[in-house]
Amino acid sequence: MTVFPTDGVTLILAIPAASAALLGLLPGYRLSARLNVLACLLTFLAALSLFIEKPAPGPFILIDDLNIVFIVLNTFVGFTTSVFSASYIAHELETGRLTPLHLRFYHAMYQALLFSMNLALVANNIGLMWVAIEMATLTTVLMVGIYRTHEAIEAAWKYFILGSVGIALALFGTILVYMAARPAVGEGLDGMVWTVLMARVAAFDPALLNVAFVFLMLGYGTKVGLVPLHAWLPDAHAEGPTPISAVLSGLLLNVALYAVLRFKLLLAANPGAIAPGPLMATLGLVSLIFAGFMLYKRRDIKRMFAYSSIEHMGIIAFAFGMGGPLANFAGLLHMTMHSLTKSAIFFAVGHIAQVTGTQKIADIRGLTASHPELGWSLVIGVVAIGGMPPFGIFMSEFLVVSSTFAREPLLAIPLVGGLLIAFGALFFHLQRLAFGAPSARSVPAPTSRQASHLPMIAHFALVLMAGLYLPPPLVAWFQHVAGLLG
Amino acid sequence: MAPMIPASPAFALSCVGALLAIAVLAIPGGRLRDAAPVVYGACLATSLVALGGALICLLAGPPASNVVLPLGLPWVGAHFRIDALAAFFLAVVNLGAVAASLYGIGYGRHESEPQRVLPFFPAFLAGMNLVVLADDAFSFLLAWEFMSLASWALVMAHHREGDNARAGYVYIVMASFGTLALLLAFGLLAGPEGGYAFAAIRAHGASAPSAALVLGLVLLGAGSKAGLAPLHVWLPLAHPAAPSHVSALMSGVMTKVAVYGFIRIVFDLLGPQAWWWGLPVLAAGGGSAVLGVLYALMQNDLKRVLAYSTIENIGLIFVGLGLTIAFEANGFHAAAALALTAALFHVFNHALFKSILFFGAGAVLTATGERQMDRLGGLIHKMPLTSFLVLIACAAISALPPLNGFASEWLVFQAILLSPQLPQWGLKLLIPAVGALLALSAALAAACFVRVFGIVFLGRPRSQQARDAHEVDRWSISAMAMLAALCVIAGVLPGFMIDSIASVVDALTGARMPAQASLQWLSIVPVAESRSSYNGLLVFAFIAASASLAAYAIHRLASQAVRRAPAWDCGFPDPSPSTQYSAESFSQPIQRVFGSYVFKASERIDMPAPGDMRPARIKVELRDLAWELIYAPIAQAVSFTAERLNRLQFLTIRVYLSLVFFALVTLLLALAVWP
Amino acid sequence: MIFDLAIQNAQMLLVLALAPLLTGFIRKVKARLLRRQGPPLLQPYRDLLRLLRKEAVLAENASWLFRVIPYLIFAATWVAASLVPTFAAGLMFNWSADLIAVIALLGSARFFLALAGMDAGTSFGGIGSSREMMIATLAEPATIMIVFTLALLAGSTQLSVVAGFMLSPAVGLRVSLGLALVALVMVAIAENARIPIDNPATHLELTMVHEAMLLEYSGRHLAVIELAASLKLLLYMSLIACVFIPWGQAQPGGGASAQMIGVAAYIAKLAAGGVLLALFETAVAKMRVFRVSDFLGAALMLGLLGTLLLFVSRSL
Amino acid sequence: MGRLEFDVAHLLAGGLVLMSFMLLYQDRLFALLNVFALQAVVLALSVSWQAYVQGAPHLYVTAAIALVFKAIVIPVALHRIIVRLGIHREVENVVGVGPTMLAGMGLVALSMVVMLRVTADAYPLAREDLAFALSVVLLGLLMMVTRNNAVSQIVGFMSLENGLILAATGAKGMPLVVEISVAFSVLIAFIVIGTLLFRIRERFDTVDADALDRFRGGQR
Repeated sequence: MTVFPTDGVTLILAIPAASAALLGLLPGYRLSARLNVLACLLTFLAALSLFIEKPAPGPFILIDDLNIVFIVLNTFVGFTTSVFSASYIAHELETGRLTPLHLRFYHAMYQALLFSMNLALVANNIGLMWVAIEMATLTTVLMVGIYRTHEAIEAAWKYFILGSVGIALALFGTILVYMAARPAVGEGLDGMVWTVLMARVAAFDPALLNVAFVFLMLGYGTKVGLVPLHAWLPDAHAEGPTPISAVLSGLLLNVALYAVLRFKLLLAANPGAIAPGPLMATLGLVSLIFAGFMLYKRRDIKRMFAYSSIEHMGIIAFAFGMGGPLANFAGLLHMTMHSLTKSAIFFAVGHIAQVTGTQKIADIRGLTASHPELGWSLVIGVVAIGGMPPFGIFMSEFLVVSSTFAREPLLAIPLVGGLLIAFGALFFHLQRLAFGAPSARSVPAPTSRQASHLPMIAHFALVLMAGLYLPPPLVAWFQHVAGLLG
Repeated sequence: MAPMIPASPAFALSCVGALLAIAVLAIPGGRLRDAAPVVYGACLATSLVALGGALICLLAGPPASNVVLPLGLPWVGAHFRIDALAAFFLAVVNLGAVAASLYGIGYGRHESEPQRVLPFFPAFLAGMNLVVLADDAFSFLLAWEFMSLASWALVMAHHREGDNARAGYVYIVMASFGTLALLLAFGLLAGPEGGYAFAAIRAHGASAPSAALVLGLVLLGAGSKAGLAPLHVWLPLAHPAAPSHVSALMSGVMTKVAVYGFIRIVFDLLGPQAWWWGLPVLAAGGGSAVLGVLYALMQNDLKRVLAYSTIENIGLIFVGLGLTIAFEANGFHAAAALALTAALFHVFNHALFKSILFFGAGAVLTATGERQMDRLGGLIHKMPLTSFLVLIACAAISALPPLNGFASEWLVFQAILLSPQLPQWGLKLLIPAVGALLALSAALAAACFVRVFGIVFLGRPRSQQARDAHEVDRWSISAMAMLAALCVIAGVLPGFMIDSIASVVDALTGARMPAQASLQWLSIVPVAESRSSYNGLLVFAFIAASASLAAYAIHRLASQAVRRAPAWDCGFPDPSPSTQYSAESFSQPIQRVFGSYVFKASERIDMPAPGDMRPARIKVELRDLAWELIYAPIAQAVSFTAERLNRLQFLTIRVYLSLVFFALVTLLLALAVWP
Repeated sequence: MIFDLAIQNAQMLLVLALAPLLTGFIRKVKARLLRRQGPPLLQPYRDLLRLLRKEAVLAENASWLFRVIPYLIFAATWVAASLVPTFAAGLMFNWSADLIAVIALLGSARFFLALAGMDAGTSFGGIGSSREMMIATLAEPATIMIVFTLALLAGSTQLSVVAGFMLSPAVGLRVSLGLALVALVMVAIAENARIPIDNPATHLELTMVHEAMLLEYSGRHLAVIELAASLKLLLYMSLIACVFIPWGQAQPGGGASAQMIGVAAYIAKLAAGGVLLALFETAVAKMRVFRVSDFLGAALMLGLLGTLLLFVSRSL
Repeated sequence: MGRLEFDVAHLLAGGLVLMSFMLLYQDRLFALLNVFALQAVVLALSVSWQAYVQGAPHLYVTAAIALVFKAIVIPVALHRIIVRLGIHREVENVVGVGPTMLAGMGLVALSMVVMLRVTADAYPLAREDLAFALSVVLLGLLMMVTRNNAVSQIVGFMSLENGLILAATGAKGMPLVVEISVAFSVLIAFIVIGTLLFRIRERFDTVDADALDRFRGGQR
C-alpha cells in the first residue's frame, strides 16, 4: 500500500496545485485565462482516466464508486466554468471592475479551489477531508470579496464568519468520530481512514456517533446551505464574480453534501446509531419550503438563483434522507443535474448582467426580445431547474415525489407544496426577465461572446439528454451507488 | 419493433418524431420570410398521415403490438401503445391538428414574431400525440408537461400585449400544479417499488382508500388541465392569449387530452370503481357547465367568451364520465356504455365546433384587429363565408338539431334518464339536479352564442376597423369549412360516430350501445326504440324540405318584391351604431337573474338630475368567486409568508449565528431525550 | 304504409291550417270577455294573405340571414309541431325525434329569431333578443325537467309512448304529474309570449319581448313568422293535450273512423285550451320583465321537484 | 492511567469550563481579554499534561501555540485594536449576564447528559473530557450569540476553538492535532486581521470597505 497512488489521482491533485502556483506568478490575463482552461481540461481528462484505472485505496486517498461520480462532475464543471470565466473575466477587465493584479490572484485561487475540492473528494481520511473543505472555504471567501465593493466585502465576511463556525462544528464532529472509532480501531491514523472506519463501524459506540453526526450535519450542512445554516449562501453567490457563483452552486455545495453522505453511510452501517435519514429529510424539506418562499421577494437575479440552489440542495438532502434505491438514485441524478443546470444558468446570468449592466431584476426586462440567445437560454435554464421536461431534473423530481408519496404520503404533501411554491416564484421572475417590452438599458455585449456560449450549450445538451435518455453504464453506476447509500 | 404499418405505435411515434424535427428546424428557420406556410404545411402533412393511422386503428381495431424505447426511466423504458381509447383520442388530436395547421398556413402570415410561434406549434402537437401514446407513467407525465410547456411558450408568443404575461404565469403554475397532482397519483399507483409501466399498474391494482385518493388527485390534475371549475381560472386567461389557431388547439384539443388522462387513469388503470366516485365528478361537471357558460355570457372579449364556453363543454363531458362511473360501479354496463359514448361523442364534437369558433375569432382578429365584441358588428356583410361557417358552429355548440352538438347532448340526457335505476340515494338526488344544470347550461349556451354571433357578425359596425373588415384567406376558410362539414355530417349521421366509438366504449365498460348503422333510416337508438330515438337525417331533411317548400311556395305564389329602406325601429331610428344593443346590454338581463348569486354582481347607476347634461353611467362589477375564495387567499398567504420570511434576509451575523446555535442545541436536546 | 304517410301528412297540414284559427279564436274569446265585438275568427288568415301579397321592406343593413331566418323558423316550428301527436298517436315519423328533440327544435327557432332581432342593428331588436334569450334560459331547463318527469314515468321520451302510457291505468294520480302540468303551462305561457310574460298585442317599447324582434319584418317574412308563432301556440296546446288529456286520440292501427273521432276530440281540446288561455289572460296583468325570472324560476323549481320526487319514489 | 493523571486532567478541563463561565461574566473588554488569556494558559497546561500523560511529544507544540499565540499574541493584538479603533470598551450584551449564565449552566448540563449516554467502559477520561470540551464549545458559541461587539465575538470563537483543542488532545493518539491547531490559529489570525482591515468597530456587520482601499493605498 503506497502512501499516494500514482496516475489519475495524483494528476487531478497535482495539476491544479501546480497551476495555482504558476498562475499566481504569471502576469497577463489572456495567457493565464488560457492556461486556466488548459489546466482544467487536463484535470478533467485525468479524472476521466479514473474510470479506466481505479487506484487501490491508500491511507489518504480513496477512489470508490461514490466519489468518482463527484470527481468527474467536479472536474467537468470546473472545466466548462473556466471556459466561461475566460470571456467573463475579460469583460470585467474591460469595464474596469477588476485589475490585472486581481486576475492573477483570481486564477490562482480558482485552481486552488479546484485542488481543495478534488482533495476533499478523494480523501480517504476524515481529517484530510476536513482540512480540504476548510481550504476550499477560505479560497472562496477570498474570491467572493474580490470586487471589494461594500456588499462584496460584507458578503465575504459573513461567509467567513459563518463558515468558520461551521468548520469548527465539523471538526468537533470529526474528533468525536475518531473517539468513537478508537476502541474498535485502535489509536493513530487508522482511526480516521474511511475504509477502515467503514469496515468496523458496527463496533463503534453508537451514542458517540450520534453526537458526532449532529455536529457533522450542522458543520458540513452550513456548507451545503441547508436552512437554517444557509445565511452566507445567497450573499456569497450574489456578490462574487459569476464564475465563482457557478462553482459555488455547482460544485462546492456538492462537495459538502458528499461529506455529509459519507458520514450518513457510516451511521447507517452502525446498528445502534439513530437513522440519519429523518434529520436530513427534515432539513431538506425546511430548506425547500423556506427557499421557495424567499424566492418571491428577491431583487437581485444572482441572489435569486442562489436561493434556488438552497431549494435544490433541500430536495437532494430530502431524497437522500428518504433513502431507498429510488430516492437515492433520484438524489444522485438530481445532484448531477442541478450542478449542470445551475452552473449553466449562472453562465447565462453572468452574461445577462454584463449586457444589461445590472443584476437588479427590476431593471432587466424582455430579454428574449432584446438578447434572444441569452433570453432563451435563461428560459431554458429556468424551465430545466423548475423541473419541467424534457430536462433531467424532471426525472429526478418525478422519482423523488412519486416514491415518497408511495411510502410516506404525509411527507410528499409539503414536498409538493414546496416545489410548487418555488416553481411559482421562479416563473414569476422569469416572465418579467424574459418577456415583455425590453428595458432600455443595454451595453454592448462582450467582445468574445460567441465562445462563451459553448459551456452553457454543452450543459443544457447534457441535461436535455439526461432527461430523455440515461446511458445504461451511468444508470448501473448510479444504481450501484444508490444501493451503497442504503 | 413492430412493422411500419400505418396502424402501429411505431408509425404514430415516427409522426411525432417528424413533428419534433419540424419544431427543431423551425428554430433557425423561423425568421425566414416564408417559413410559416412551410412549417404549417409540414405539420398539416404529418398530422394528416397520423390522422389516417389513428382512424385505421380506430376502425380496424387497435394493433396488439406495443413499442418500448430505451428512453425515459432507464429500468422502465418508454412504453407506447395504441388501444381503442388512444386511437380515438389520437384521431381527435390529429383532426384538430390538421385543421389548425391548415388554418395556420393562412393565418400564420399575419404573425408579427413568427419565430415565437413556429418552433412551438409542432412541438405542442407532438406533445399532445405523445400523451395519448404513452403507456407508462413517466412518459405520460413527460409528454403531459411538455405539452403544457409548449403551449405556455405559445401563450407567451404575444408577450408584449397587456395581460398575456399574467395569463402565461397563471397557466404555467396551474399546469405545474396539475402535473404534481398527477405525479402523486402515479406515485400511489406505481407503489414504492416503482412499477411505472401502465401494464404493471394494471396488474398491481390499488387498494380502496388509495384508489379514492388517486381519484381525487386525478380530478385535480386532469381537471385543472381540462378546466373544471374551480380549477379553471387559468383557462380563460391563457386560451385567448395564444394565437388563434393555437387557442383552437388548446381549447378544442388539449382539454380533450386532459379528458383522455382522466379516462385512462380512472377507467383503465384504477381498476373497479366505487359508486360514490361519480358524485364529485358529476358535481364538478354540472357546476363547471353552468359556471362556465355564465362567465362566458358576461365577457366582452370574443376569445375569452369562447374559452369560458370550453369550461361549459368540459363540464358536460365530465357529467357523462361521472354517469359512466355511477352506472359501471353498479353493474349497469349498457347504461355506462351509453353515458361514455355520449361523453366521447361530445369530446369529438366540441373539438370540431370550438376549433371553428376560435378560427372565426382569429379571422375576425385578422380582419379587424379587434377582439372586443363591443367594437365589432356587421361583419356578415364583409366576411360572408366566415360568418356562415361560424354560424354553423354557433348553432352546433348551442345544441340545435340537426347539428352534432345536439346529438351528443341528447345522448347525455338519455343517459341521465336511465339513472333512476341506480340504487344509491346520493346519486338519485344528484343526477336530476345535474340534469337541470345541464339543461340550464344548454339554454345559457344558446343565449351566449346568439350574443356572440349577433354582436360580432350582425347589426351595424361599431368601429372603423369593423367597417374596413375584409374576408380572410382561402386556407383559413377551408379549415373552417372542413370542420363545419364534419359538424353537419356528425349531426346528421350520429349513428356512424356512435359505432366507431363502440370499440372504445366496449374496452372500457365491457358493453356497447346497440349497433346503429344497420338501423332503419340511419336513426340512433340508445337503448330501445320504444324508449327513445332520434334521427338527425330525417330532421335535417324535414327542415330543409319544409323551409324550401315554404320559400318556393311563397315566392312563386305570393310576392317576391323587396325594397330596401332605413330601419324602422319602432319609429325611433337613430343613425349612430352606438344605439345598438351592446354585448354588455345583451347579457344584462341574465346577469340580473343569475349574477347576484354567482358573481356577487353589483350595479352602480349614476343618473344625472334632469337638466344635467352629463351622460348617465352604469357600472357593473362582477367578481370571480373562484378567484376570490380560493386563489386570492392562497396568493395572499404566499405573499404574506414570503414577506415575513424575507426579513430573515436582512439579519445580522449574530442572529444568523444564533440560528445555527439553536439548531445545534435543539438537535443535542433531541439526542438527550432520545430513548 | 300509404295510410300512415297520409295520416302523417294530414297531421302536418292540419296543424298548419288550424294554427291561425286558434289564434283568431283566442282573440275573439278575449274580446268577448272584455265585452268587445272582436275581430272575426278568420281575421288571422286574412292578415296572413295580405302580408304575403305585400312587398317586403328590408332594413338597409339587413343581411341575407335576415331573409332566410323566417323560413328557418317556420320550418323548425312546423317540423316540431308535426312531431307532436295531435289527433293520432304513433305517427309514422314520430320516432325520428323525441320530446327532447321537439324542445330543441323550438330552441332552434328561437335562436334564429333572436339573431334576426339583432341583424338590423337597431336598439329594439336587441332588447327583444336579449329578453327572449333570458326567458329561454329559464324556460328551457324547466321544459327539460318536465320532459324528465314524463320520461321517467313512461320510461320513454317518445311522445307516442308517453301518450300511450298516460292512457294506461298504470298512471294513477301522481304529485309529480301535477307539478309537471303546472310547470308546463307556465312554460307554455312564457314561450308563446302571452300575458303576463309578454303582450302579443303591444308595441310599447319597454314591455315588448317577442314583438321587438319582429319590428323590422314586413310582408311575406312577417307572415311566415306570424304563422310560425301561431304554430308554436298550437304545438304547446297539442303537447299539453297529448300528454295530459290523451283521451280520444286515434291509436296506431285504428281505422278512418278512429281518426275522425281523434280529429274531433283534438279540436275540442284546442277550443277548451283556447278559452282557458283567454280567461287567464284577461284575468291577470302583465308583469315587469325582471319579475319574469321569478315566474319561470318557479316553473323550473316545480319541474325539478317533480323529477326529484320521481327519482326518489322509484325506489319505494 | 492512574488516578492522579485522571484527576489532574479532570481538574484542568474543569478549569477551562470555569474560565468559559468567567468569560461570560465579564462586562469590560479588557477584562475579557485577560480572562481569555488565562483560559489559554489553562488550555496550554491541559495540553501539556496530556502530552506528558500520553507520551506524545508533538502535543507540546500545540501547547506552545496555545500559550504563545492565544495567551499572549492575540490578546495583545486585540487590545491594540481596541485602542486604535477607539472601540467602546464595554461588553454589549444582547441577553443579560444572569440569563446567559443560567443558559450556560443549561448547556453544561446538556453536554453532560449527551455524553453520559456514551458507553463508559472504554476510557473514562475521554468521556469526561468530551463532556467538558462540548461544554466549552457550546459556551463559546453562546458567547458569540449573546454578545454584540465584534471583539467579544472573536473571543467567543476562540474559546469555542479551545474546546475543540481540548477534545482533540483528549482523544488519545489522534493524528493531525498539531496541524489542526495551526490551521485554526491561521483562521483566527484571519479574523483578527479582517477586523482590523475592515475597521469593524462595533459589530461584525459594520464592514467599512472604504477602509480597505485606504489601507491598500487607494489603488483601484
